[in-house]
Amino acid sequence: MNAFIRALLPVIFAPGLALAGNGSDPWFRMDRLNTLIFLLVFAVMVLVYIRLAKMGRPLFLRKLAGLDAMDEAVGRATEMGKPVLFIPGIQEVSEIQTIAGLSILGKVAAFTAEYETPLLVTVQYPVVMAAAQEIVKDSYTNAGKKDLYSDSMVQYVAGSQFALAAAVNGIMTRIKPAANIFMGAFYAESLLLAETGNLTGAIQIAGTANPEQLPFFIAACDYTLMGEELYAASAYLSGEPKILGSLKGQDLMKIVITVLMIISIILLLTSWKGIFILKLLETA
Amino acid sequence: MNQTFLEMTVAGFLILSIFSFLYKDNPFYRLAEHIFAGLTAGYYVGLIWQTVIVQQLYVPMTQEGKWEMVFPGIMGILMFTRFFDRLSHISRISLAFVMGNTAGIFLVQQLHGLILPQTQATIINPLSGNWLFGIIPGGLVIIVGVITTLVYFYFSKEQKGLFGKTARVGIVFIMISFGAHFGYTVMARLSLLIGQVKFVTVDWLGLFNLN
Amino acid sequence: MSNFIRKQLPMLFAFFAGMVILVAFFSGKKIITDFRSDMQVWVSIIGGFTLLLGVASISSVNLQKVITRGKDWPYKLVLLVCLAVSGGFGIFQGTESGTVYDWLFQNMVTPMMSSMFAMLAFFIASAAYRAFRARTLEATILLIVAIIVMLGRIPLGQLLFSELPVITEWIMNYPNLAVQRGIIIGAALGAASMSIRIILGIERTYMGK
Amino acid sequence: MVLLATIIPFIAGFPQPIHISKESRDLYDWVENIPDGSTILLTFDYYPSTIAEVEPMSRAAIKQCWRKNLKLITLSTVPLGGPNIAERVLNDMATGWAVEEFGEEKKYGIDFINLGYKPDYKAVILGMGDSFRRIYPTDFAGVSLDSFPIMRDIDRYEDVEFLFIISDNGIVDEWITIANRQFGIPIGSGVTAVMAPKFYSYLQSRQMVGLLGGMKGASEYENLVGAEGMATLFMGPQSTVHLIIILFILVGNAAYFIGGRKP
Repeated sequence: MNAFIRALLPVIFAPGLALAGNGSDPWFRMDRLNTLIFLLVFAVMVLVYIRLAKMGRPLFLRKLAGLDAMDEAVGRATEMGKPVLFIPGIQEVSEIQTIAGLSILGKVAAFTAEYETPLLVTVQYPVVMAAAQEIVKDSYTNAGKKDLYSDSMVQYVAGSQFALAAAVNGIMTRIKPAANIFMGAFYAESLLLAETGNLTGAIQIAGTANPEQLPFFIAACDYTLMGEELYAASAYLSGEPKILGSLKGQDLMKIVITVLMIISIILLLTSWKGIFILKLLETA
Repeated sequence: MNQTFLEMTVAGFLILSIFSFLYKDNPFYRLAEHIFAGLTAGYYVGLIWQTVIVQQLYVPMTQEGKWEMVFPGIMGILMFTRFFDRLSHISRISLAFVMGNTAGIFLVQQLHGLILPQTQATIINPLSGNWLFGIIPGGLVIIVGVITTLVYFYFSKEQKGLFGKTARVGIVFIMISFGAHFGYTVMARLSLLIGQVKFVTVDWLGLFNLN
Repeated sequence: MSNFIRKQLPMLFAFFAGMVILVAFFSGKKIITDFRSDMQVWVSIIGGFTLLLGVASISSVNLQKVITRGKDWPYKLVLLVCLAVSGGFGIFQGTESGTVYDWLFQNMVTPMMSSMFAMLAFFIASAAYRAFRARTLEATILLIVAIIVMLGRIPLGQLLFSELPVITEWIMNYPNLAVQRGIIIGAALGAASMSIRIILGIERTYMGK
Repeated sequence: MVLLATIIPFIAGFPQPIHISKESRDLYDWVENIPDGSTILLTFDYYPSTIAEVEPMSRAAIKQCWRKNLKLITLSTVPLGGPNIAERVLNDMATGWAVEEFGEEKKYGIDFINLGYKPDYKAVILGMGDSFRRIYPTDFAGVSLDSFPIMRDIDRYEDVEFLFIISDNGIVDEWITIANRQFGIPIGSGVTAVMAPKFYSYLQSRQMVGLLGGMKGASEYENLVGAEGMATLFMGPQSTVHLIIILFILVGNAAYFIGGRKP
């Protein structure tokens, strides 16, 4: 099916290219040619990397500081004999940040299973709860500690944004977790959660792609995964080909853009050819 | 806005009920929360009924004879099959249609509307722009800032050596920007509080007069 | 057959819709752009029904709680009554100014929603005292810049040091701009690769498993 | 303490020098240079939660536009409240302020119109590029657009001079990447302080002509328009509460470092 769709691509674009003309009602807008080339180059990069990842080619991603910190945090929780609290954001499971948060949960659960440390996950939606239970159960089974798992590790905290914040704050002050891990889509409640966690003396690790919440997490948590780092962390941990491949494709495109910027600036300063590159990037 | 005292009392009572959450979760807050959720859902019902079902479906069909609008209507109704396990896969057709449309718009938006113009705008003379205290050129700051930020978010290489140092510069830039964001956000949050406090004390209770 | 309806048919719809947008964008031929604009009306209509999905699920969850006399059922009943009143007047009386629907919105929904977000001011104040710590070099830079920007944006800061607004403006227009641009480009690449995956049917997470 | 700091400046009043930033002035100047009597689009893309911050911008924008006799086509891309906020603000300004200023009311359908809301903002913004009427067959109250003089000869972005966005969310991105990039309409915007930092990037790339950031931006704009409103009034409390928060951060950190960095 995929191969079929991909084979169709050139067929769809070819008539447009062939009949390209000018005037007010053109078959192909030449002034948008740069976007088309850019689109095709980028699509090829992403698709090739996804293919490579599917074929099992090892693709390197650097390890993020926040991921090491998770191991440490679970270690400390074990020493103190206190639980680890995990929140995969407050969005539905269709949000990609939630998906990223859940794949990180898998790794955290593997750690807690290994060290035999209690784990508590709180979520806002029933569907997320089901998914989280599945993931935690898998991790415990893989670690050979299936008997330590129970469904009550994942709790559904009903209601709205602020109701969730109030409930989680109550849990934090009651059980005083040794580590709080927030990974996913957070909004205004980020501040409330991070502040209370700080007060109970937990190690706090946060990650979100919502830039307006990042300053609060950085100021109130010990480690923070910022923006794209959240996705990179999930690709690193889950190793799913389509996510890993896309990330590598994006990385390659970043190099292309950076190099293009540097060369153009040098050209702009040294000769008239720089102007030409600026023209090439002009969009209409 | 000329609200009557009765209207303001309703609003004021609800505001105080919500604020009572600051003390702790209590029945007033819970009542207000449920009223809010109910009215909001009802708002959507009224809005969609008028703006979509009447204005986009009923009127074009009956007054302009655009009977083909029956199709999007059916596709919309098909979305509700997701509540029935055995039929839920039918809702995927409408969902996929919307997602495909959104993805197409999104793709064009990102490449044509953001990446190309933003890249183009970074290709500038490093000595241009305002200079801070006459020593730090703005243009150079933009170029270095954009490139080091891109380097920081590059995941295919360990942050060591020259590459690592560039990424360190990137993180300094990122923190400056987030600091600025922090300062801005504080103002945003306070604005809303000031608005509410003004409503309760000045407009509703008339505790003191402005001017 | 059932696999076709379950998987491939939705994928074909997604592919078709995405391709119409792309072709119309690159072509600009009037027949194609007209088709695109008709398609947008369709999508807008379907989008309206999607909003109602949320209402339907809220109603059914709460209705069940009320019927079974579950926990907090009187609250849920209040919720349902409010929903019926607001929705009912919206349907039968209209939504423009002067209607009951508009009154409920202006005097009840607006103050409550504003208040929920206004509470955040108090939390920022308490977090400022208890949680925002210069625990790392990064956090230190962040807090220093935050304080400069906060001072630079209030009239009082200008009285203290007249250059503060100028410095704040420079921070926003140069270092901040640079970082935001880096983030925009990175996020745009991420969103673009996601869109490519959806159009080509590689990404199907949104359909559920 | 926060509450007191909010209330006292209301009573006492506060000295208020206002530094006007370049991005606010650019927006004001751009609108000033639009030919008198033209038609522009004005959006109410915000939820009720942020009216304290952005409604002053809408009001100041309407004042500036009507003084230049610009005709306003308003719409909203947010479902919860946008169209009803637009109704309230427009009616209030048309029957209140306009009478004080011009001695007569501004008329619905001639000087302004409220198109209301349609779902799926991406589809709406793109669809309007081809035809306003296909997306919006009627105004918010359900009356056909062709019956209003203001909509005569207007059906695409090309037919209006300017797009003034007042927003509290990321929809500004869509307006910029679709309406501005693909259809070439100039855009200026007023946004909440939470969103503003991101949009500086669009100013330098000339995708946006000017920007009002949060209550500070709103007060600057009110100052430029010469109509002091809520935003200017609210800057007094802003000063005191900001000082308290800065003080809290400093004291909190001092305690943290003296106390041997233990939380």
